[in-house]
Amino acid sequence: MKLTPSADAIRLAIPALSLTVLLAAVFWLQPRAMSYVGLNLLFNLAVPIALATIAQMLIMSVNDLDLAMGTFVSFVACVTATFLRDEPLVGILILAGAVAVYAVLGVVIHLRGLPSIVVSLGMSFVWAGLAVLLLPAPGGQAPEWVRSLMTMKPPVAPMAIVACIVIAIVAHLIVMRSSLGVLIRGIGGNQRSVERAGWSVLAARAAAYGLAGVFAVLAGIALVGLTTSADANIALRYTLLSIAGVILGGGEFIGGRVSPIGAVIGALTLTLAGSFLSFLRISPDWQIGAQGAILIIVLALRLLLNRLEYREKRR
Amino acid sequence: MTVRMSKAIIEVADAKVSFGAVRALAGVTLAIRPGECVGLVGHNGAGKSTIVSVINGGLTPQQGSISGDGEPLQRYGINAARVRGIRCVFQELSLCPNLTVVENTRILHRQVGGLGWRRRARLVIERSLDAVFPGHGIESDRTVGDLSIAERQMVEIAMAFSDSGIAPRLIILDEPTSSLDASLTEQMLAYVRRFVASGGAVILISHILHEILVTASRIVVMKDGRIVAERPGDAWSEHGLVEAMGSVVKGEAHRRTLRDLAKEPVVIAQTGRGLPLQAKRGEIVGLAGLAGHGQTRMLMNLHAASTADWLPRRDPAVTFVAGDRRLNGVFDLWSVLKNFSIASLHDLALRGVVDAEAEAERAGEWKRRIDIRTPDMTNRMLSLSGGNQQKVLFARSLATRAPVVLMDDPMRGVDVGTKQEVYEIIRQEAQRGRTFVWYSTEMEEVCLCDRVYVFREGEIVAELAGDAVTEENILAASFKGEAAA
Amino acid sequence: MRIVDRLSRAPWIWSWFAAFLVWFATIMVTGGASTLGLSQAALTFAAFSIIVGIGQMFVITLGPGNIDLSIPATMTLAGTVALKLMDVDNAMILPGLATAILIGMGVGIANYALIKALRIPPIIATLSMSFIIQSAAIWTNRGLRIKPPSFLADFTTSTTLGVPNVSLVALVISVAAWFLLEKTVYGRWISAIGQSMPAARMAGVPVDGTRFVTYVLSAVLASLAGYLLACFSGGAALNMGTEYLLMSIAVVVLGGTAVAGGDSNVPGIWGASLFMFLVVSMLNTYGLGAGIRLIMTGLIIISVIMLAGGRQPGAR
Amino acid sequence: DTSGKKIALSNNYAGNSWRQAMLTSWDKVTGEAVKAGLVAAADAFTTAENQATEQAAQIQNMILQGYDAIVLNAASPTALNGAVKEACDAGIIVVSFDGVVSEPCAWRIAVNFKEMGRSEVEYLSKKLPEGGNLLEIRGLAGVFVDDEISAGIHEGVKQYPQFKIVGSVHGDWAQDVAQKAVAGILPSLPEIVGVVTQGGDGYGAAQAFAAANRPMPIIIMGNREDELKWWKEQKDANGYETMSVSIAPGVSTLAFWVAQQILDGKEVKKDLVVPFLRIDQDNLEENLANTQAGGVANVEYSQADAIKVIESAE
Ligand SMILES: Nc1ncnc2c1ncn2[C@@H]1O[C@H](COP(=O)(O)OP(=O)(O)OP(=O)(O)O)[C@@H](O)[C@H]1O
Ligand SMILES: Nc1ncnc2c1ncn2[C@@H]1O[C@H](COP(=O)(O)OP(=O)(O)OP(=O)(O)O)[C@@H](O)[C@H]1O
Ligand SMILES: [Mg+2]
Ligand SMILES: [Mg+2]
Repeated sequence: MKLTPSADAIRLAIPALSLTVLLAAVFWLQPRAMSYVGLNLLFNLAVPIALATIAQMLIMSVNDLDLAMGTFVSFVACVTATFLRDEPLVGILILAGAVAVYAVLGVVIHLRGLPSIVVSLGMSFVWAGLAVLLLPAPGGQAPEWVRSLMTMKPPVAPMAIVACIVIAIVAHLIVMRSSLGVLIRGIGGNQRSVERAGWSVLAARAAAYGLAGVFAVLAGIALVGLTTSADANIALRYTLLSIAGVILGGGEFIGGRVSPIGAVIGALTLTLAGSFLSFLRISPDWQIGAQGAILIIVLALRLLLNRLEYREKRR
Repeated sequence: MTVRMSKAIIEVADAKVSFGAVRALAGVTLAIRPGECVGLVGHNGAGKSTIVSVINGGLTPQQGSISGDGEPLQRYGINAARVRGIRCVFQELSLCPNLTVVENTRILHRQVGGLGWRRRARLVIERSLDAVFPGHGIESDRTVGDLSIAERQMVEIAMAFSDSGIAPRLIILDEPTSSLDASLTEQMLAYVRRFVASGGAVILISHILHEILVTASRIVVMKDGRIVAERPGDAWSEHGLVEAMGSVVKGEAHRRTLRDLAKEPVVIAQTGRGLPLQAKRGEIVGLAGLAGHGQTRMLMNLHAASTADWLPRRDPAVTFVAGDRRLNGVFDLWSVLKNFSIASLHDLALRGVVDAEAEAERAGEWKRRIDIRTPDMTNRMLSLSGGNQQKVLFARSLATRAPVVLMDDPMRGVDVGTKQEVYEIIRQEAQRGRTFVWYSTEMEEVCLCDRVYVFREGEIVAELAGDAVTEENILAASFKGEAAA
Repeated sequence: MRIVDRLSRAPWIWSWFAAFLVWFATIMVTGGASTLGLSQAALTFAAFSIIVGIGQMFVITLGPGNIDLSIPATMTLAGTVALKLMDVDNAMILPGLATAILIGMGVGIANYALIKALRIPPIIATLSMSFIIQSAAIWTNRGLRIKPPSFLADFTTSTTLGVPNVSLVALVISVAAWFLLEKTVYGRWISAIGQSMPAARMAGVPVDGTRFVTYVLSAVLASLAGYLLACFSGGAALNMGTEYLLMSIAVVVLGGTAVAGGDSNVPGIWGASLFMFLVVSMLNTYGLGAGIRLIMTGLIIISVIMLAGGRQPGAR
Repeated sequence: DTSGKKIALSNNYAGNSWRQAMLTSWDKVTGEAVKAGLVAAADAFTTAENQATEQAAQIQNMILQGYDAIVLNAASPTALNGAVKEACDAGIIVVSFDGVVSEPCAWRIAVNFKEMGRSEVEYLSKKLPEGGNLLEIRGLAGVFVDDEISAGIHEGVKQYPQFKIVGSVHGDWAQDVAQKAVAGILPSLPEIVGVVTQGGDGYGAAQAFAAANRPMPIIIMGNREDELKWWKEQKDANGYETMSVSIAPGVSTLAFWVAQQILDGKEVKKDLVVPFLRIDQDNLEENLANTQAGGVANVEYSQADAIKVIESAE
């Protein structure tokens, strides 16, 4: 038997390689980053992004798309900085309710055959409205335990790295190894066949959405742990960041082809790309454009490696 | 063999199903007993797939009753059917392409859950694959999407016969062999016979009557939503079946007219690894060999080489008849009419504006010519039976002015009568100077070609012409790759 | 009866229905006194969403994953550069327009180059592109607001027979788009590609050419909208396209175009655009705070899609 | 001596003329300072989108890059506190302006936005003693500055109860958004005597009033050149009177000098206040002449100005 890497392994190798290249470039530009503190500074804001990316990936694995991810994480951040700190019980109830709303959205989208894009677009207004009601002006404060969790200093590797590894492993176990994960991805691949095998696609979709809700809630909490306070617009970017993260990590929009480890790597890559740019010191006029350019370059790298994979497949 | 008079595994009495104005089943009564293999034949749209859906619980008939093991079943559905050991292989693939073989097993066998399910699922599917297709060479942790269409079909068949706690009792095979080559078909049919001998039951649907005749213990003929004949297997002949189905048998079907094409110009050619391929004006060139050995890719390459992806071409050089119609044939949202006309819009349009009248007229012509069974060409494409969808794809290609027609196993699921008509059309068109490059998994069709290229492992290994085009030669070439040319 | 039945199945009817309801609820506040003013305002502002919405609709029709996120940045760049070029000079109107359209074409070409040559998913390709365009807009004149030529300013802000001129422009574009989609070979092609790209390719559709033209079309419509909007609001601003990102998507899908591609709908965009403007006006009129207003907007959007959704697409 | 020190500007948004003017002023003033050898570097950084998370990452990167001081226009007064604290802990001077941060270790150069809002109503009460209906145009919901100015306006209305706010819309500090929102609500509003704004939206409101053929109320302007020009035109045509108020974009240069002074070892109080820049009927022409076409009325600060501000705070 020939030892050829599986398609999944190559799918992972691509984002991993782009991350490594970028990291090498950053270390070269800024050797100071090559330390415990440096790595933490580089990566700690990637933790909430990674969680949001996993949430988006769950939704994408059932062929849907969540355009409300950013506003939802903002909403969670507002809840965390207010209720979860002052009245933990109410806070927990609200967050549980929010997760339930996600599951219900899955049900509604499935039952009525609605396009998830529009429903989540509508929900993005709703979450934004709730967030503005909670915090008309920025404020609130992170609960002590969240703050200390996010600023913990574990031995060997900084918290940011440890957290990302934990997230990747947990998500991998749920999505790639468990029966529920198989079912969810199965819906993305061929919903009719899952139905024919006698599963309740409704329940599975609700589960996928509910799980996504859980990860998104964790993202909001982690974010507040880092920023110490919240505002209604704090995470708007997460919608596009999370989608980009999934794609960078080798996921696809339809067909249930996703990779949780890849998604976490994608989130790290996106965060690192931003740092790389500020180390380059581009003129302020073009700093925004450079962010676009770097996305393009990283994805072009993906193409290059995809070519290799294709050649591999053709034997 | 006598049919034991044990209780029927499943019995459908007087089932009636209509889809809007279309009456798919007009009162069908069918009982399947353990230890028998029921062959189900009929023209495209006869209602075979529909009765199958009724039996496997996917469709509730508007009228009629269902009973199992002698008891009437009130709330019958997919899960009830699976619990009774009823399994189905659908013609269009119903695995999840993004999952591995093992994961697909997990989905299809609900009871394989719990810790360590991967190991158990692997055992289940590998055991079954080894039993049905010995020497299959399919690794069970490969992603299904990476398998060839034949391998996928094999997995699907093995999946239906696999046992993970609830033993399979009745397996429904709706055109299981359409993507399998002769040797794999033989392996499968042999397994079906063993399965039946050990007390299982099978419903076998196929348009390849030979398969039915050698396997079925009882053959049921359907026509227009009714059962029109039902006799033990050995009481039928191929001729009798065709007659019962209502198709006119054409005597000349299998003869190839020898023509002298030496002076005709070469219209399409492709070189790659292996022997070069070329086809002359008016020639019917066959691509043969075991399924999944690069024939489809060759057709795709030929197509890609002569079509422009950027600029529209007024005079198309090639046209393509898809075999995998779900993937690259049918436009789901559209009517039959639009599905038909998409490839010839240039002829039907003036300055880029489509002439609706001309379009409808052209479609009506072809509806008559190859008998597309639908009351109205503006009906949705998906309301057609599988075989009729395939006919529309045929009409789409033949209606263009392209001098070369590439066909990717286009007769999948087309009934005998229609096949003969299509063969005739192909012959006529070839006479008029059209070139056909025809990949087929059916030996009978390969033998209709003027010249045949045999494929093995992605390259052409042999070229057979004229009287050398025989089943033995092709098989020999596809296995050894060194047959006499 | 037949007509009612057919209407209730038309995918665009729901957005119109919703727009009408909201319009009615708003004018009721003043007992009907605001009818003309509100209607004119709605037509005016809906026009811009309609123009960008049509471009977005063509792209979305191309199938899942196809979306143009560079619309806002394109609007900004086209508006900025065109106004800078015209520099309040009425004689420069046509060169300005031509420049805006050229910019649109350039953006469209660049978008499709990324999608095709680098195989970047459209959503990311157009997003990356939009950052670059935004930078270009900043770089060209650093956000200075230059006034439009007086003729253009008058044209975009005035009405003809009581109908705002910009909405007449949108009407012309809509009719053309409808004709393209329903009557021409190109319309068939994009619908075919949206349903199945491999099937379209095998049926001889020039897939790349069609997709390319579609992305260019979307960008050109965006630049045209940017040009008009800059003239209408008295100068281009760096953030003037921002709200058209979600808006362009919302009006397309609310209007009954299938998100999965292959099935598009021009009349629905009108209904949805009017609706999106009127909802905000209604909630403003009722004096609700920002939070409540956002929540209501979201819930109304979801209700509309719930009413309209769940239908089987009819044979087309 | 600060000649070896490096200062960075962390800016959260570049998408409007005010921010562009701010960056231009920074460039001009710090460029000269670097040339004169007063500081080693003064680099400006801008995030792609107006997001606290992105800016927090940017600040963390600046820590890694080894800047001695960070001048900060923050996306959120509180959400950057984590990053700012990390910077302080690394021994970096953080000076925030315009969008200030609440982290105690940072310096704040604040504008009294509340007072700015209140003064708008006060001005109206002088011009329109008998009062009337007001339309309020707010900024971006959920943002600190929006909340502050609006609170000030409402305070003002409480102080002068002859005024009543009959409508409130969000214009997101953008002319076209404001124009759209006003056009939508205007038909249903009674007669309006004054429009209170937050800057960047006055011209859009005027356009909407003109389009609806409504009598032109007193619209408080926000120092944008197009607003001033329109005001001038109206003033010449029919004696239109109003006032214009906003924070000067050049305050970034003040923050720069303050940071430089702190690095130099000066004792500086944590909270400094700058006055907002107000334009009135009589100094309109003068200000208009000094404002770049399409830009914002501006004041740039020198080192001496900064020292004056620092000293007056003591
Ligand atoms: N969902 C449906 N909607 C409308 N008509 C349908 C539908 N399903 C089946 N039909 C119609 O019912 C009839 C029987 O179809 P069925 O699929 O059972 O035929 P079949 O015998 O399997 O034909 P084939 O050999 O082509 O597969 C056909 O006329 C078909 O057009
Ligand atoms: N999405 C759908 N909507 C409506 N009807 C459908 C749909 N999919 C399939 N059908 C109907 O279900 C029946 C089964 O179709 P299918 O393509 O599976 O035929 P088959 O008999 O299994 O294969 P073949 O026709 O190739 O012999 C057809 O009659 C088809 O019209
Ligand atoms: Mg069938
Ligand atoms: Mg069939």
